[in-house]
Amino acid sequence: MNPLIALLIFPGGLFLLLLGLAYEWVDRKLVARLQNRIGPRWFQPFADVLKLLAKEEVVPDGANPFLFLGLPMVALAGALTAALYVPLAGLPPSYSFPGDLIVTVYLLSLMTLCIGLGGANTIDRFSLIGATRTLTQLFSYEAPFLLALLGPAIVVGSWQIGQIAAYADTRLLALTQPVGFVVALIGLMGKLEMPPFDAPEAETEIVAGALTEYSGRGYAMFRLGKGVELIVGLALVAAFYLGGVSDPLSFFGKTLLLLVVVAALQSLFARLRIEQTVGLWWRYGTLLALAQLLFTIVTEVMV
Amino acid sequence: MSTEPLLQKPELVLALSQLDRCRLCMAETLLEAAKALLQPWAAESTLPEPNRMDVPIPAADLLAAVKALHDARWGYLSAITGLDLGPEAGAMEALYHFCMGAAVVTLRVRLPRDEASVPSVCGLIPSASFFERELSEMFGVTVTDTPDPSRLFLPDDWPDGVYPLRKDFVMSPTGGGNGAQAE
Amino acid sequence: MKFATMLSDLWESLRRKPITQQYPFERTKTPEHLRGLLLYDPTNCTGCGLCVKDCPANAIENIVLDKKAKRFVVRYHVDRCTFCAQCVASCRQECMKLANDMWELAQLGKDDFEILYGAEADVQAVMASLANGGSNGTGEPK
Amino acid sequence: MPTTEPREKFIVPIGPQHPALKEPGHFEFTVDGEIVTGATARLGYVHRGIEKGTEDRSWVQNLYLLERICGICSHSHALAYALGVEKLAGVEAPPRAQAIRVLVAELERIHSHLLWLGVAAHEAGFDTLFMYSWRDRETVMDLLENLTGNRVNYSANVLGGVKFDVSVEQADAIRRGLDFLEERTQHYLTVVTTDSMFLRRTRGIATMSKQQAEALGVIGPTARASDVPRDVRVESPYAAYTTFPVEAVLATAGDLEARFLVRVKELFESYRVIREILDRMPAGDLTARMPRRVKEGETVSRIEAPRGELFYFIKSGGGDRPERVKARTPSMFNFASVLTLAVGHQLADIPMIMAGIDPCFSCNDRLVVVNRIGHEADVWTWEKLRQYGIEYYRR
Repeated sequence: MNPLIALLIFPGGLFLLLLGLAYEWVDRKLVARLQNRIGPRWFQPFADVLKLLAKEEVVPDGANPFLFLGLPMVALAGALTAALYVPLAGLPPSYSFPGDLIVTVYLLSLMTLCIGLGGANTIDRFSLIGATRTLTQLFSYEAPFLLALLGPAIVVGSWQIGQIAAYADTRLLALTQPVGFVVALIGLMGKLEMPPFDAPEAETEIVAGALTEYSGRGYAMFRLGKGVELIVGLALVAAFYLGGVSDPLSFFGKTLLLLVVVAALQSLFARLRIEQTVGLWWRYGTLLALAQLLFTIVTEVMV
Repeated sequence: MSTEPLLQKPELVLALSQLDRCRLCMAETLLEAAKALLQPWAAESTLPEPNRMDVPIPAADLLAAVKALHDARWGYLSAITGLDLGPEAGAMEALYHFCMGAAVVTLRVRLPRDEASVPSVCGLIPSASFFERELSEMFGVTVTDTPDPSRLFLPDDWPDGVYPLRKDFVMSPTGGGNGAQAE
Repeated sequence: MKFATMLSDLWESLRRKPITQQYPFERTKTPEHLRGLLLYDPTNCTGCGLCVKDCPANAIENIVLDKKAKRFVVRYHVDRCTFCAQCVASCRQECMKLANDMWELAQLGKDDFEILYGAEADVQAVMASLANGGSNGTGEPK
Repeated sequence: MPTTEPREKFIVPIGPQHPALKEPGHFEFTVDGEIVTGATARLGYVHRGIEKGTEDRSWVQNLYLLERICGICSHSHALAYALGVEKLAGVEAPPRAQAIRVLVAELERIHSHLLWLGVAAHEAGFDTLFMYSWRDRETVMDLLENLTGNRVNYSANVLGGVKFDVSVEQADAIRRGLDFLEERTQHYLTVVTTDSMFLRRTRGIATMSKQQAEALGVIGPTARASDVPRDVRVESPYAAYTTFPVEAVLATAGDLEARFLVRVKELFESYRVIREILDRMPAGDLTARMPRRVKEGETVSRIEAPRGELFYFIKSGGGDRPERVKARTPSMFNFASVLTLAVGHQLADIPMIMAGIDPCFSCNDRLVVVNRIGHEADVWTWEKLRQYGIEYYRR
């Protein structure tokens, strides 16, 4: 497969964007069905993005236009490059080098950073508040999420996603490191700002949070970026903890299973205020992740 | 029913504790209590309905009357109603309704139509400021030293001096006042 | 301090069909007391005009062609009517009734909202006079 | 602030347009240093001049004008007005009509409380509870449509009685609907009182002590949540509440959770009363003769709307049009008194008080422009105000 096609069509750009939207639809449909509603039609996310692309992009005054237009592109680019290092659709990662786990997690949080900066760039009160919340939440879930992903890395003894995924292919690490699995899953929900951690975009309090001022192409790119982030996050957690994603069937099966769990968790809880989320993460999230790491290191050293 | 002793005067300690089922005589006892409280002005109080008592009060004594009811914790100020008796009568009324249980005591303050003014009761009952603002913007009654004299309901560009709830306010056919206050 | 109290709901709604009713395709039987379009039959109407006076929205006009011969035509403005059924309560001869099956009353043009009730001949007469005379929309019977 | 020169007052504006605000209102807190010295609001964005409108409509037409003051307590307004006019005209509606009026009033209370439960849950971000409570609210709206003919503006009243009768099948339909609702309300009661995530958002927030509630004259469920037994159905029963008595539901904590508790428990009270009415529905006709001109006189009519005491003052000059109809709605009263609760509090407490008043006014995430002496006007985000409040207390 020549790299251009790999990059643009199959496991790379177009396929990923469409898969991201499809997963977003599955998520919205599941949450709706859990709330006894019907939920959106199958092509609703695609229709949303098409509509947004057709709409005019308004740059509000008081915002630096270069930054305002550039941030969505950087965000989408960050999410897409993060997808390069992750095993997608049953294929091994298209590119991997030692230490790419840290790079992937950083690229994903680059996207949240862009959303925060996008919000802070304007003078609209709602997006200012949304931006501060997005950034506070970013610093709160980043540490536990990364620690939870380090668990399997230590067991495998390498920081390369490809190798970890290959090692974890046959072993169900979720059984050996259950706490790490739970923290990683909850961390993923924090990263994707799903309820109960959706304070940054609490529609009853601050309209759409940091993205209030965005419209048209910019908003569409952020939505696509979120879809890709959902895929990458699910693929990472599935590859590490649910026994690898070496063939397409197990990739789609496991990620959809995780999506069902996440959707159920989403519709179960009320939204936490921002200082409660931060408190929850630093008290329980980090401690649990550290305990799990300690436990793994101790067993690693002994065995 | 807050049953701590309503009044300090011994002869008026009402046996509120044994709450009998007949509401009407309950209301009467409450009205008696209120009448005792408003002694100096209650001389010409009337009972339009079994559970209602109207007490005409001159504007100057309004604060004293409200203070009497408030200190004895007789019920709460439920509403202030503005009443325009019409340009011919040349008078307006501000009704202060106090409610406790089934009894309603209305303090009626008669005001001349042109420069009607009434003291503010917000000192005693802070939450009355909404009612006073409505009274002043709808009837043109100036409420002296009310904490917030600004408008409550009417839009900012509503012409001054036009009071919609007065009888001689001309409603323009398209709805909304055309500002013609046929004085 | 229980944790996921709504879990039973989620589990139960997974097994049940969503509650949303797809309106144009699924229709439920309208309740018996539903207040829909006004129906008027002039047989025992005396032309007293109580319905016109009591209607809060001035939606009824009772055009009296001939009081003795009891020839009346009611001009009913569907767009003004609020379906409160006060006319049904005010009319002592029970000529007014609100249908409980006619409630999809959207129209394309504004003039479709005007309905003339009455004997066939009277309606034609009023239509003719309306066409050229074009009486104003006020409620008092002519 | 050790500065000595006179402190001018600063206005802290909280704007009218806000996504969470169902009814647009604008709030301004005048702040002297740290202490809130004045709090006021600017309503009127949906003012339609209804009281002036009543003066040039006949007694019968006013019934339908006043019914449209508020969507979810339309029957309360019509009932208060009808009872007042009947008192003026010296007409007594027959017992069966009174019982049906109370039946529709209680059904409307269920409708309004379930709606508030959903909106409050939505405010706290608990969308699943919002979806489920509004799904169950459909049951009571179907019952109302089946009984009265309309889902919202029921127009059940006519001066002197009611328009329709309750047939046996309708009574059974109501009983079945209530059984389903009672089981669901039991479930919501457990959710509201035990769900840990939800309690983090409601327990201990905007607490109002009994003395504060009495001093401020708060009414309705908000007062009953602070153990102030104010319920017009109990104090001065009207219509059929004498034959079907109601007990006031009280809670003591006085915080947001207590307000949830009171409203959900009141649902059980409503179910009980409705079942009682259906079992012992008095016989008799539905309306009494009502003159078209009402004798001269004034009257006060008070009833218990879902949000508190609704106060009507009606004056008739003997003609077929009222001279003056004054309707004082419960929310205006509740809101005015809780705003005065804010005065004297720390600026730092404002988010909690505003969040607790009534979810549809909870604007706890607004930008606050605070300029204090010595600092130039700096733009505080609400979060900064909240953090400032937290540190302020830690010092």
